[in-house]
Amino acid sequence: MMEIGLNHYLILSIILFTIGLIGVMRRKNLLLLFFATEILLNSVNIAFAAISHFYGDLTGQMFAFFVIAIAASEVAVGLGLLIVWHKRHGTIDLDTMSTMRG
Amino acid sequence: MLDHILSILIFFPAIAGVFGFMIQKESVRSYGVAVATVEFVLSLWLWFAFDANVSGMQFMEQLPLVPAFGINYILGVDGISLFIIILAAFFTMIGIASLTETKDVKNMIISLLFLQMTMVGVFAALDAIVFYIFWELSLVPMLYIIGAWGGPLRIYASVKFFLYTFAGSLVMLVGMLFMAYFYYQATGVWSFAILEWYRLILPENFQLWLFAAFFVGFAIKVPMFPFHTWLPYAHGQAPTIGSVILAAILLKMGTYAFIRFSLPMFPDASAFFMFPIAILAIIMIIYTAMVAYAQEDIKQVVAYSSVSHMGIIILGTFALNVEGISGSIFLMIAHGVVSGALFLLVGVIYDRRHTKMMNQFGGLASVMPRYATIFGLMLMASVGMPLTINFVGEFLSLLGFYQQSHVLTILAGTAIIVGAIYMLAAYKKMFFGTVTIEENRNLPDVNKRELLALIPLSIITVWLGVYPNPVLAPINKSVESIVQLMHDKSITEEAKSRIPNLIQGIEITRTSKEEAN
Amino acid sequence: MLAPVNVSLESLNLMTLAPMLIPIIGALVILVIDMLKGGLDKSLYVVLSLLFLIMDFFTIVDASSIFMKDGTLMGVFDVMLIDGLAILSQFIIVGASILFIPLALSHKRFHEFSYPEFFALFLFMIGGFQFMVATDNLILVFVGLETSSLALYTLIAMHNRDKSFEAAVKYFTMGALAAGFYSFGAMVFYALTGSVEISKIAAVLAANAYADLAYVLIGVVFMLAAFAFKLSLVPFHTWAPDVYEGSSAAMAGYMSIVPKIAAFVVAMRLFEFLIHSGVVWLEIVLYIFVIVTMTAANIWALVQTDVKRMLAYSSVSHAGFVMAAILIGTTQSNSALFLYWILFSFTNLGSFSMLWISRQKHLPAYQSSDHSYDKFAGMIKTAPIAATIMGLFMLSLAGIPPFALFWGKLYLISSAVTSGYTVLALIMALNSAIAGYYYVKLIVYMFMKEPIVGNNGHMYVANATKPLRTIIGIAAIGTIFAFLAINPLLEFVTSFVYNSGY
Amino acid sequence: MFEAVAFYLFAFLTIAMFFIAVTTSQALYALTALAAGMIFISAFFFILGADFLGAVQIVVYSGAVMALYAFGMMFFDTTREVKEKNGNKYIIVGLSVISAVLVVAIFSAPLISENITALYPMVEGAGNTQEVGLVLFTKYLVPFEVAAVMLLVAMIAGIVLAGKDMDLSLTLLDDKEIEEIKNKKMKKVL
Amino acid sequence: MELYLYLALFAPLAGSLFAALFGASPKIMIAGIIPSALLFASFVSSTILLVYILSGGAPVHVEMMTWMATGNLYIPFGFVVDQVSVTMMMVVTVVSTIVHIYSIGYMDHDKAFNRFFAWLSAFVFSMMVLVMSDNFAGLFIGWEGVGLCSWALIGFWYHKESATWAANEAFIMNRIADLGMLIGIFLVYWNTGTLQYEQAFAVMPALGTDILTLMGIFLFIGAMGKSAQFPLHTWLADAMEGPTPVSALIHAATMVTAGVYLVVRANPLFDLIPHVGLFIASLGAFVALFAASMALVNRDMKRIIAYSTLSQLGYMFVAAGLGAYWVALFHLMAHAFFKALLFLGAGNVMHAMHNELDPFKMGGLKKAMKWTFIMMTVASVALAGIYPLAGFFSKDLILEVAMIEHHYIIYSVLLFTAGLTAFYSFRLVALIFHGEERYKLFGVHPHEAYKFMLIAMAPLLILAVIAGSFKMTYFEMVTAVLPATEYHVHSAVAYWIMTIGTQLFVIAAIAFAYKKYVRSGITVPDGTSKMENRLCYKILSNQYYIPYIYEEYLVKPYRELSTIFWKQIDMKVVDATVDGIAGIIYGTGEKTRDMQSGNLSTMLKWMVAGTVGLLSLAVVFGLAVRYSVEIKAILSGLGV
Repeated sequence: MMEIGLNHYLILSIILFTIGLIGVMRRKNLLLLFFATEILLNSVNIAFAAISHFYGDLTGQMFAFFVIAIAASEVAVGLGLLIVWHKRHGTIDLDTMSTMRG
Repeated sequence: MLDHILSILIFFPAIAGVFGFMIQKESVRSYGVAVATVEFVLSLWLWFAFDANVSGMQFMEQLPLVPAFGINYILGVDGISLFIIILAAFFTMIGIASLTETKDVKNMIISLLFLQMTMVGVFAALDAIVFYIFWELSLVPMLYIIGAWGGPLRIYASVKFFLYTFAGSLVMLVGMLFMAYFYYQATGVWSFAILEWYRLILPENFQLWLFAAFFVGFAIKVPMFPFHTWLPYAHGQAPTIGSVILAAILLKMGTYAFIRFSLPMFPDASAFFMFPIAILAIIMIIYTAMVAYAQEDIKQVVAYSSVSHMGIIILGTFALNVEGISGSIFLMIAHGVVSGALFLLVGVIYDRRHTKMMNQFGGLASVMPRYATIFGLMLMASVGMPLTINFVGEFLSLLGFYQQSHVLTILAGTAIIVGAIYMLAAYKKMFFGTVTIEENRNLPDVNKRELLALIPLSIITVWLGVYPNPVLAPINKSVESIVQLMHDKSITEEAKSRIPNLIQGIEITRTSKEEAN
Repeated sequence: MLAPVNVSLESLNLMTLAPMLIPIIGALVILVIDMLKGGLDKSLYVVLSLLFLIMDFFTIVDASSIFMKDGTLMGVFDVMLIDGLAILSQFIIVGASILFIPLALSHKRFHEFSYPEFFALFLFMIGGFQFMVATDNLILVFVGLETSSLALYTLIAMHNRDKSFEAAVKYFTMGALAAGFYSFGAMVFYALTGSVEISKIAAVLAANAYADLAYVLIGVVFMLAAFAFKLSLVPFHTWAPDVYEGSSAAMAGYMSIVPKIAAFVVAMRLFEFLIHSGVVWLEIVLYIFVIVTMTAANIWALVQTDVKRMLAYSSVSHAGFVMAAILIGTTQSNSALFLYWILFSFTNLGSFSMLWISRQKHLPAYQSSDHSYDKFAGMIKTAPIAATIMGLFMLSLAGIPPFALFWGKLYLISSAVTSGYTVLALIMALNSAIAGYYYVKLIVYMFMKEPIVGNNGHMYVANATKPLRTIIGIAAIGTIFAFLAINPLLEFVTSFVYNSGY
Repeated sequence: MFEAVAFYLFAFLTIAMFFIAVTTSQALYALTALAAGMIFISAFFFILGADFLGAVQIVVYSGAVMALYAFGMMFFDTTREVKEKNGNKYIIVGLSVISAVLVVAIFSAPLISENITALYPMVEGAGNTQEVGLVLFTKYLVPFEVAAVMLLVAMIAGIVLAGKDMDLSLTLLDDKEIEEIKNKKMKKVL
Repeated sequence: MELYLYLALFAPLAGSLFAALFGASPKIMIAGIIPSALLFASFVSSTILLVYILSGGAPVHVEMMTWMATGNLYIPFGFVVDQVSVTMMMVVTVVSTIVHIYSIGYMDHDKAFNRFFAWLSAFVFSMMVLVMSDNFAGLFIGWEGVGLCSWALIGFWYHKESATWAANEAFIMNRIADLGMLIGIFLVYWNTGTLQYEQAFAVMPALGTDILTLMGIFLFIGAMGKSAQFPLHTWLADAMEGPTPVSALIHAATMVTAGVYLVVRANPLFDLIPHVGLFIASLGAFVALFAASMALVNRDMKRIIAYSTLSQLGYMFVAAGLGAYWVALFHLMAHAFFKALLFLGAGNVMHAMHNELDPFKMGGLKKAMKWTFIMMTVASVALAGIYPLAGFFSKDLILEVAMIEHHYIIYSVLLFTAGLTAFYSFRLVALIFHGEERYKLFGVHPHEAYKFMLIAMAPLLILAVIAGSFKMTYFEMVTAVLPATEYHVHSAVAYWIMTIGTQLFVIAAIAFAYKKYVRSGITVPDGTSKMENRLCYKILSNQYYIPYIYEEYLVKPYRELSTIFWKQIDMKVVDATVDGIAGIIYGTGEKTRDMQSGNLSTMLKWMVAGTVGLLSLAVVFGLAVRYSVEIKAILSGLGV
């Protein structure tokens, strides 16, 4: 219990990932929804770092590094999209976003 | 020239069709007639050049298409396919010549020319994939013809026709792929060549499955009970020309395919499934004849009668002996001529009255005597009057099947009774009695253009009824080789006993195999 | 202390980077040109992009000749992997892009093409896809994937109307979730094997004899989810119809081809070894995916009222169909995948281009959406050639021989048959039949209905220009005369796939 | 022991923060909680010896991403309470719980991994940043460059999408209207 | 001789085609004359052939060309003129020539004069094919051909519903029998390998009795249809809707005897299966009585004669069934003459009475139509079998055959029938020609037929009188090919008793008929008289309710069943299944398309749900693999 092993980190990562999933599913505000996707990526980063640590291998850290870069890029594009949408509709609630269906 | 006559026959109409886009709308009909006539003459030339003493394939052509996968463009005709090709050319010709449609006639004629390509292609193809290509492709112009020029339910009918047959043939395609795979396993080479497939002897259970797969495709096309319900719609809604070609040629693809594929490739399965199929065929014959009797629309009567006759063709095919198979092939041609003519005749009256309901007529015999006479002739051909073309086929088919089963033949033989019932009833309703509806009183009799189509058909009907030999002899020759091949290939006792051994046939088979190589 | 690193330039095989660098350089060039002198016409950028893409294409040709000589090539610290799959997929990616880019020269003006950035992003995207397929390193796959995806989201949004934003946002958000899945899956594989290179993962797993099967499965689940999203397998497909509807028809056609082939290649690399190692679970799951995707998408496509949406569902269905190749996992099936996709690109690009040239800016009253079926009623009367070509594409999509897609279907079903997937082959065949309905539905509208009054047929080609017509012509010729090309294609594809060890 | 305490502490904190981030109805809270969570995550990186990663985490997330989000929030005016209509909560809860339980159930078993050789082993005596740098500029040079391209793409995307040119959609306008607008603009410039 | 054969065969065809040329044009005399002339040529040729055969010439056998040849099957158009067929040819050509000439007058006012001759000559051609063919297939051609012509001629006045109905009935009923015939032909082919009479009959003795019996039965079923034997008899009476010359030619003299001809032709077969022969004879006897009984009360002149034909056909079958083929053939010939005469006479009467058929509405016509009266009376006498007219020789011979073959029941039935025959024949004659002139009530002015019509009928009159005298010549001729059994009652006394007894019985019947119907006060029955309300009268006048039964229990159910098949089964089961499958697929799409709600949140949920689904599958599978040993143990414990 006190000996923190890889599994601890993995489980933590899963818990955070699940929280992210919950956020993705329940958030209707797109901005807040994007928060949740950040959580997803971050949770995985913890696991990568942990695995990297326990294997003594740098690849995990590399992966995490790239994940951070990707997350950052996504934020930029996502916010860009939100700004356009918000300019048009004055809202970023995704329930307003269902003109296409069926 | 003769080396490539089949390719010319196939692609000439298609190329002409492409060029047809450039023709002025008013002259396009003449163009169509000219093209179709040339095609017909070419097909006659094919007949002329055809050596009736050879049982194997003639005018073979071979070009690699996808050699890596064993698909080659192989063509050839034997006695079985020759006459259906000629019939296809003939019907396209008279179909276009007697076309009364005026709406978008250009599109119609171009479609017909494309349709002709696919029809000739199906019967000339000796590679399963090439066969399949034309088989599927034939659906498209027909879909258009029914859907664009048909009756009020035309879209439903055309889509139903298309999807039903399409679904069936996809199952068949899976069967073909299996067959090619088995061939690959046996020889290490991919091949879709039918003549190569003939040489493959498959274990019985494989045969059964493959037979079933092919059967789905063919049975829907024929159409066999209970897959027949697309047909009345297609016929009922199609314009005259569509019905004519559908009945005369397209339906024959299914029965032809049975003879080209199912029988020689799966002799044991054919023997195994003979009785179930015969029973289906008998249901087709009797049941659809009764349904035809109940119809109120003359075109539906003819449509259902087609199904009924196709039942006899199937029965003859599964007689598995020379008499039956020859008879069924002959009946294909016969039914093509007769049902084609009947649909043309229905078209004649439809053009005048714009209705096909029999209760709208009555007493037409006095108003349109020539029409009534030709109709009567075709009616008698349809019910199998001796010395008409149909009789030869029906007689031989039933005669052939009698060897396999007495009781079933008796049941199937009721075709001549039930067939007479609905046909005579329909004729009576339309032509006999007194004219009761005022519009009918001054209907013009058949005109020259219509006669142009109907008289040749009448002549063929009688000529081949009296003297079927020019057609029957080459058919017979080819069928003998197929039956012998089936006998040699069969592995079960059942099949060996069902399929006769023709002593003189061995030599023929050998030569045909050599030619295939 | 760290030892200095000695790297010889030859061992890096920098040639392997050439195909990807060309579009990226092209994009930079475009950006620079725009910076130096703004307000240039889109045609300049189109031609520039085209030039770079053609250059790219020839580089790939070059790479392919090297591959044929030397076999698989690794480069730049073994991150780059130029094998047959990479080359084939790049051919498709770049080839389809070459066919796509002239579609920007539409007659009407659309928002995105007024941006030089559009073309830059487009080329970046292609570079991203090329990186994605030309590596077996999950990191590079991820980065390439995201590069291209982010560019793609932007390209969609740049169409600049409500639906396209909606589409982009939906695509983006789901893509972000999928990225999460992807990274999670990669994490699990890394945890299991300590590597993010597919070949090493495979080697380690095999060496362990799949002792931690449950873990492997978790990794596979997340990877599968990520790729199912990209490949639009049901139920991860929900973005597809909306995104296709929201983006311009040209872009939709592009999306139905290029991103998917990239994803297919990665999926092939990732799942093929698992299937061959006898992970029955994956086989079962893929089987379910294939069948559900094919069937459900087909069924939904039946009930659509908009042609583009119908084509979207049909693309989903085609993806499911092709997924079967990965399930089967033989050389034949993998070759069939490429063959299918090459033929599919011609046909699908053609049909979407047909929608593109009929794009209106203002919808008449009877039209509920951009490309509702009603719009095409009676097209044969008002625009016969366009109708015929559109009909051809529909027939090809339905798998009517001898048009292009038939051969793909034939070969793919044959590969199922050959590997003993009889039931699958039958289901594939029957699905083709169901699919026949909605393709024929469009033909019915075009050929058998009367045109709506006031429709003079101009609208079907209102957006057409010479380049667009040329592209459609190429697609049509490719569709009709595919049968002439099947044999060389098949031999080419098979040798590449076979020599890559798939 | 220290590691364990730190792990549990930060684990609790991150979970709590992220939980707040996904559940609170105050957008500001969510943002703050997210930012806090990100920083707490960097703590794990430090614990695990990934100093470079930790630093990047703080810089990128807390510095860049959060700043962006904060900016966005102001723009979107979501500082107020966010009203979200949620349909069936059971689906969400159910799905999350099932997935968590399933994965946890599997991962709670020890991960037995053999045959693992560290490809890029941490080198004794070198700082984490050095190691990372070495690997990043050899093995992961290409991904690194591609990531650069990706960031460029994201930048262009952001600029284009948020730019003024998007306000007027050429897609929705007829050619005539476009010409008119152009002419107007020209006049203004002149 | 082949030339004459072809001439005899094809002259009628030429005539038919000639007349058909004018089929749609208004009446043209030449369309009647040319066919008649050609038929006469045919008759002459037949006569030449007859003379040739009589003079001991070998049967003429020609093979014109191949018809069908496939597999082992080889069917030529082969024709043979032997003693049997030449007899038939004579009968056919004589009667048909006369009927043709007669028809020129009878159809004088008909608009479709030309069409009539086309069909009539076509019929003769078919009949010639039937009798001259040298194989079963050729016989079948003629068989169907006469059926077709019969259909066209019965329904000649197609505007009449009853005529077309009768035509169709005749055709369909014949078709039922033709199926039997066809099966018989198949049996012959598959067992003997050929359809040529000679070869087939040569092989038959080697075959098993079962097969032969089947062959015989099926061929006879064919004969039953054409010869209208019970239960396929109803069409014949209805066929009287056709013009009277047609009735004379087809439904009295020639076509209906085709069945008898078939049995005679197939005598080598039927000789091998005497039990079938006995059945044929019994059925024949039954039909003889059955038909005669219906003729007793009928009130339609032509139907009475039709029933009498039916009855006489029964006689012929008795003879044929009992192996007395030449007797059957002889009666066939004699019957053809007097029955045709009777019909033509009836035609004259109808003409005179403006198509009135009810003899009760006539009476006393002998003044107005002297020649017709004479002819019909002679024909009736011949029919009744009074010495020395034709009927006596042929019909009494059949009675003798029955006697000699020891089939006493048949004999007595036939004898009784002979009495009935005499009665109804003379009931008819009496009602038409004697008694009060009831027709005056209806304002009819009868007149005698054209003279040339009467002259044309004269040969028949003569033949009806003298045909009996050909008996020995005939016997010598036909026994060259038929079994030459002479039928003589062994003791002369018995012979005389029989003959005279029969004669007396018949004369008594005639007398009774005259007594009953040659009297004043006969009124047109209106359904009120006591006799008409008797049960047996009702049964007889309703033809034993057989047409009613057919209508109610065959025709109507068939029609209803057809409708059910169409509307209930074809539309609602078979087609509905197909549409149902399509509908289910489409409906599933309609119902499930809401999955695509367009809401991003839902989409995300679907993604998560998909992943969770995969995960659960993975866990289940992972557990299953891990605990596979235990699971197997549990499963085997459960007995799975």
